[in-house]
Amino acid sequence: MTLVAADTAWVLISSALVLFMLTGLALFYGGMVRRKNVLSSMMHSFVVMSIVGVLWIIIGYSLAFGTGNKFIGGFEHLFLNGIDHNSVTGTIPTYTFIAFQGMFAIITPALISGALVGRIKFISYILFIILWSLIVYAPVCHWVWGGGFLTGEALDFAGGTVVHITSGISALTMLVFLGKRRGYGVDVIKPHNVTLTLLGTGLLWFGWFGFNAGSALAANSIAALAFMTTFVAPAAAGLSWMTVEWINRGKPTALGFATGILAGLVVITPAAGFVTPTSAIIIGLIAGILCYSAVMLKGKLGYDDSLDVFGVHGVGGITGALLTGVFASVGGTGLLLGNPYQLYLQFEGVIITIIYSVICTLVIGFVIEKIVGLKVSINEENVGLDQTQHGEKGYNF
Amino acid sequence: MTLVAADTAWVLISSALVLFMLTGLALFYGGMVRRKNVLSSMMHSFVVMSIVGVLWIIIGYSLAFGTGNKFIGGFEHLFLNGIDHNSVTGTIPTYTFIAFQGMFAIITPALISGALVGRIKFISYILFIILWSLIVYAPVCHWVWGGGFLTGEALDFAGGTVVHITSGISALTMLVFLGKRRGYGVDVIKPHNVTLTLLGTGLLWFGWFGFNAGSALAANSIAALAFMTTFVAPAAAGLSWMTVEWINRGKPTALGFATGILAGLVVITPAAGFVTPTSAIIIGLIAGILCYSAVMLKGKLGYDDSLDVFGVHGVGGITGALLTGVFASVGGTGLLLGNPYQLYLQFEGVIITIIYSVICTLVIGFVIEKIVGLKVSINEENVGLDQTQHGEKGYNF
Amino acid sequence: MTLVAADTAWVLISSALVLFMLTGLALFYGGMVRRKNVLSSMMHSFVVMSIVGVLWIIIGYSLAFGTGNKFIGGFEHLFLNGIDHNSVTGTIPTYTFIAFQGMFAIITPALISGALVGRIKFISYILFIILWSLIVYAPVCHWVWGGGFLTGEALDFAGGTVVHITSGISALTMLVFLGKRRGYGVDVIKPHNVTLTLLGTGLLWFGWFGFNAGSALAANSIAALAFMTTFVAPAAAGLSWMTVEWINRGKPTALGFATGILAGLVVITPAAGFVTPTSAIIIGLIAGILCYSAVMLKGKLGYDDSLDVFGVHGVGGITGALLTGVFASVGGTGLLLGNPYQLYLQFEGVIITIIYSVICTLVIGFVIEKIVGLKVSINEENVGLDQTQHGEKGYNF
Amino acid sequence: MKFIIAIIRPERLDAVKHELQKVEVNRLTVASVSGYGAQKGYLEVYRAFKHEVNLLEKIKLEIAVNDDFLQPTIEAIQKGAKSNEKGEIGDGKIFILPLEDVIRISTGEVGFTAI
Amino acid sequence: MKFIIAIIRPERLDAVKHELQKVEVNRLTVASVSGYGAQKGYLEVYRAFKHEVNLLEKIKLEIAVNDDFLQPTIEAIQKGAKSNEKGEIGDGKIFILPLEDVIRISTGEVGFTAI
Amino acid sequence: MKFIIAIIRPERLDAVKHELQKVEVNRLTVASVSGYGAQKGYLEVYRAFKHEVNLLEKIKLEIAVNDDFLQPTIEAIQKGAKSNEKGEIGDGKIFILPLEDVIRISTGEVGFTAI
Ligand SMILES: Nc1ncnc2c1ncn2[C@@H]1O[C@H](COP(=O)(O)OP(=O)(O)O)[C@@H](O)[C@H]1O
Ligand SMILES: Nc1ncnc2c1ncn2[C@@H]1O[C@H](COP(=O)(O)OP(=O)(O)O)[C@@H](O)[C@H]1O
Ligand SMILES: Nc1ncnc2c1ncn2[C@@H]1O[C@H](COP(=O)(O)OP(=O)(O)O)[C@@H](O)[C@H]1O
Repeated sequence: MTLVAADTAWVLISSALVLFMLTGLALFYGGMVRRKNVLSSMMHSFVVMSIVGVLWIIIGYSLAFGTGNKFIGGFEHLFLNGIDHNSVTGTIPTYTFIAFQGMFAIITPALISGALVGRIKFISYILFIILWSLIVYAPVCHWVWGGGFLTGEALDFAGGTVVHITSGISALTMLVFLGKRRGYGVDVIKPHNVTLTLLGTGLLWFGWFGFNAGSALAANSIAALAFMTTFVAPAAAGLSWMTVEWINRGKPTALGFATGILAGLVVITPAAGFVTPTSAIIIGLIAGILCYSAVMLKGKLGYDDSLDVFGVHGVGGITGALLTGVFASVGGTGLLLGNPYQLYLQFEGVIITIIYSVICTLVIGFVIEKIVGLKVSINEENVGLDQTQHGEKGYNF
Repeated sequence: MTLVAADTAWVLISSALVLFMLTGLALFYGGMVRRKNVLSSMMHSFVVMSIVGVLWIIIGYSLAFGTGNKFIGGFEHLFLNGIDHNSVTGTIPTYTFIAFQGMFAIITPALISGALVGRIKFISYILFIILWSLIVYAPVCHWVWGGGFLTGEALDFAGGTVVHITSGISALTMLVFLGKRRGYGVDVIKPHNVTLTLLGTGLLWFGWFGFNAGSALAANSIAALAFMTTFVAPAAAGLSWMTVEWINRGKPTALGFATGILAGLVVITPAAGFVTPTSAIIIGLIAGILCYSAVMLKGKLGYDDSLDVFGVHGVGGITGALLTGVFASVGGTGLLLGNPYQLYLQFEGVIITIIYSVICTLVIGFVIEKIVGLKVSINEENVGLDQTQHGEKGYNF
Repeated sequence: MTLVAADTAWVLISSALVLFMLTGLALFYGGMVRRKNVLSSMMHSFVVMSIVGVLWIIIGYSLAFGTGNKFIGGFEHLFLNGIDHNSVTGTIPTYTFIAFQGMFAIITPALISGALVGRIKFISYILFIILWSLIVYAPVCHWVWGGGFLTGEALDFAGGTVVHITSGISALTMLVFLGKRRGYGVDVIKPHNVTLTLLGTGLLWFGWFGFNAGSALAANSIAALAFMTTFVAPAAAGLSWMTVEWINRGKPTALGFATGILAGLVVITPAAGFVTPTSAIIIGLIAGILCYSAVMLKGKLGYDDSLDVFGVHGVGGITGALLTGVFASVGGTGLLLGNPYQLYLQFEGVIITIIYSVICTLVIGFVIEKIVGLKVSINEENVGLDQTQHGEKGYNF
Repeated sequence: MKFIIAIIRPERLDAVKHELQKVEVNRLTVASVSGYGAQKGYLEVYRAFKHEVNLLEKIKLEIAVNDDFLQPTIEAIQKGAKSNEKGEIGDGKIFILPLEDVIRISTGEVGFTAI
Repeated sequence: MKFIIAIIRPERLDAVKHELQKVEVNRLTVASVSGYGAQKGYLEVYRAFKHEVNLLEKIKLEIAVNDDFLQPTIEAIQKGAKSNEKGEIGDGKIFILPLEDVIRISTGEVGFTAI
Repeated sequence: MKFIIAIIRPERLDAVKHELQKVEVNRLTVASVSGYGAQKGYLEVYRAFKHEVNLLEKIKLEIAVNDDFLQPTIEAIQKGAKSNEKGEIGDGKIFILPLEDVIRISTGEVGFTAI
């Protein structure tokens, strides 16, 4: 096919927007941790841009989008071999497709970091994202988008399964190794700067338009639809989270509202180009309530998913994948239009992804634990990771 | 008409930029309040995204852009009834037009919050923006852009009247109910973090390119013109504000400079696609001086328009609307090109909007005051709205 | 030629992105200074938007892109004389070309401010950027891009020479007049808020996509290439900086990593549309190490280039210009493809620019020193520039 | 010599400084603190965690004075720190500690001329 | 009357407040400080500069008490501030200073009823 | 035992710590404060409001010492805190308060071994 300039412009800016989400994530997470861990937490998002960025060019793209087999791509595009600036994918330059997809490969492991903050060694974190990108992300991406066995079966517009379920589930799995932060449940660990988290939320939403509407890979009516649903679903989810929190806890918090927005962004991701705006509002309202409940449950069960990666990305991703099978009406047909089979396919995709993510993450965690260890010492945890892992402090006189 | 991909791409990204302005506004305002009110102030901008976002789909769009009569649209597009992802408006998907316009409906009430910070109850604020959106914004939007009685008469490129005059005047009107913050005029209420305000200014300017140049609804030469004027007018206004402040108060402050930039953004909004870059510089220079004077006047008159919504948006919006009638030379003819009638039309639009905004806001304020009350207690004001309205603090150890 | 809507959309959004970099720069620099100088430092970036923005319309554009001679443009476009919104340059509106180029003219002097923070008078800074824009930036821009004697000779895709070498060298030169900050070398002057610097880094990278990929002036395959290299080179540079720092100093710091990212952005600027992604990774790796070494050298030599403008922009710009001559393979042929002459041309461009920048900056510095003086008093330096130059504080109770 | 520590409301700082200036006490040190006392606190909610806090933002003043300045200083603080004529809960407290010596770093002066 | 200054770990603040409430000490002032002591510090690196720091984040409590409250208050702080049964380096210190007088700003009360 | 409170310039903190280490005083608490004294202040302008402030950023050190360490500690602070040989206005002050007791939380030690 030939290059369409308008589509190129749209996917270029969308790619930039998705990379910008990493900064948003750094702030979103960074604001929620304590002062002594703020740089460590932000670095978890920043360093992924470097490491997975380079890795994607070297091998990641080839594994995810190379021809390969049903399970994984091949090695034909190592170092982007066989591609130059004149190559075209769909109506856009292949380089632009690679860049856009690369941003997705970057943000996914970074999401996991929210469960690890405050206690993982920096070197172990780096090892983790390298292994996880290659062993979990690249295959699942290949299954769903790269010609693998889920391609054309499970609907996943912009990564509900590929991005959010994998990361949410893996985050939870890593707690097997990392346990709780010191003082968790005894002391109240409060966010050190909620304004950072709010700013991060704004950046994430802004970037998410590129994430979802960019996934149309063209400046067309599907992009317009995905944009619209990415606008209204988080709005609705923020509203429903705020409402249940207000009723249930007595106050509508800013942190809760921001989390609701995020839950809405997550839930609409798989559905963005498949459902109407009104369905998106309903999906958003549901997500706000479900993710809220999941986060509250954590309080009861007492595991330390520090920044609620599972509660938001895991639960939100699963909810979104399933509701896509319910509400799909554009470019796909869901349960409500009389196609229960789609819901089955969604369910299948979710289950397989969950099982695969759990197993691989357990293996990865185990290996890193053996080689360099995962958790910092109690003393380092007390002092904070900024000083002990990075030799600096976030704030100075 | 048929969809043009390039125009779609441009309005999509412009829509995202306008929504991003809410984050900018949250920072701009949030930095200027005291620490104890920072989340409350930021939430004023954030919560509007949810509430008016959902409301716009349910009914707002229909009221503003439905056929209806000269005064208000109808109910034919409730829940976007009759529109799907293949609908086209001009050269872009109707969904994109709706999203873009929805962002304007969101930011307008949020602007008002700057006058209410530090003393309005959160529940009352929510009621206020719901009522105000439906009673003030939707009709005025219909008059000017939706086929109402000012459409094609008063020139308003991107919302000088619809956005800035309505919000600036309504902000001032609300002071009838809210009075002053405790300690106003006695204690000096200083901005708690000017770096947030500067960052907010940067975000607002960035987003404003979408606001103004996006209002061309196409990636054409008018968008290019509007972009250019949105670049130079704020530059000029920042300069003139800084200069008069330097002369008048002895120092060129960062806060003043940022406010000048904002005044320039406001003033060029109605004129953006109608005037040359050189005219834009002149308009900007004038705005910097006029808004500066308006803000200084507040200091003399002693009303507590906390973050100068009237001084900047009210005065800037009126100045812009009138100067558009003076300088218009592209797609319209102003006074300087020998058409005093345009200035008359502008004047008429301004007056009608002011009167309408004042009356409706008085009614809305009165109703809310009766139902739930507007102002928090003195004790809650002392403690701060973050703790009393949201149950959290912006900054923790 | 006729206007292409997609190219227009792309260059419009790119222009907005470049202006947004100023906010990023303000944060990047502002986070690194001490609390008492944060607003002063941020204002250094913000005020340039106003001053050079207006100046560019009045005369800058004409000097840089007017016909003129080999050395400098003429006066035919004063106040954009002869251009209206229907004028076209390439495939985009001339206004858009002017705006895009104007953003480059703005950011370049702002970069220099990193060497001047904490001790330059605000009035002198303003004089400096006015003179420097006209005397250094406009001519060099004309040489390389405006039809001057380097046009079509030295390859400079997006401003390695025009932007980074001029600013990096001039920064170093200004130290002749400004010397060290009080206490430099005795006290450790630590960044007051590294989170601001990280946020700034994110903004800069985001904006840089507009800077580099926008420089294709069209939404085409070269833009796609430039986007890709702007993605991977900083990723690689962050990685190599982090690695050498980790080995050499024992810790991988967030500040170091951010600086590495920036070095990668700088180095790829001249090369962005001329080299393959794999070359970009190599170039990035080299830049991280070289700029790291340059910054370490400062610690040894003891001059006070406060925020390492020379170490990053000077050294990075020179490295990038030369490596472009080595790796160029698209739209140009470098050493590796058997064309040593290109490397010679690059070298020539670098040398001429360095000499010219040093001489002019010395003259400018000398003149300002004579007229109003450059440095604040010791007492003002102690108290901080926020209070003494701007009459305000960044943070209040 | 006495070392006075006063906890006041942030919004009264300027008024207190004003009153102090009137009695020619123009040296002091100010810090941002949180306080906890008779004034009622609030409930905070952070996602899964809900807890009672009563830490409110306050300003701490520290003023070293010679004995003859003690009474005027205390009265000035009281005057400036009161929210209104009758005073409100949360207006704060003044603590008076003994001070044995003072040294002015720049000149090396000690004792009551150094204050 | 005594003026107690305690330096504790930030993460123990809530536990200390809890213990204090049990002994009915419900007035105190809290500040964010940095500390330096037996607890080992770390190396900091900022671009060209590398230097040893040992300033760690701590919380400072200030509590004015009447003499009969002194002992219970100290015990409560100790109980709440200990990282674990045996205590760890860095758990902090308690300083006891003499307090000559207290004044409650709102009411003008002085002395031990004002505490 | 004495409780030393010193107000110094932020930029002198490292020098002071250095000097203290030389005399083997390696325990202290640091806080960020604002000060007001002989050093001239500045005018602040926030939109419609203009007002004279003279609050400048300072660092407050608190050091508890046994009596025999008092003199060396004071001298070390003075040495480190001076902007230059002759000293400048704004270099700060040192206040010496009586200290009745110290308790080390981790071990329960009291008195002069606990310092
Ligand atoms: N005994 C005390 N010890 C330490 N700080 C105290 C004490 N009593 C009061 N404070 C401080 O003074 C502030 C105001 O006291 P509070 O009891 O709230 O009101 P009031 O001024 O009416 O006594 C508190 O927030 C706290 O910081
Ligand atoms: N002599 C002292 N003077 C002032 N502050 C001290 C003193 N000794 C300890 N501190 C404060 O107490 C904190 C904890 O003390 P440290 O020696 O680290 O552990 P420990 O609690 O085991 O004694 C220090 O960080 C410091 O803030
Ligand atoms: N009497 C005092 N009480 C409390 N703090 C004081 C007193 N005198 C000075 N300070 C503190 O010391 C700082 C430095 O004092 P200053 O008078 O400015 O300079 P100098 O060091 O020359 O005396 C002040 O900013 C203030 O924080």
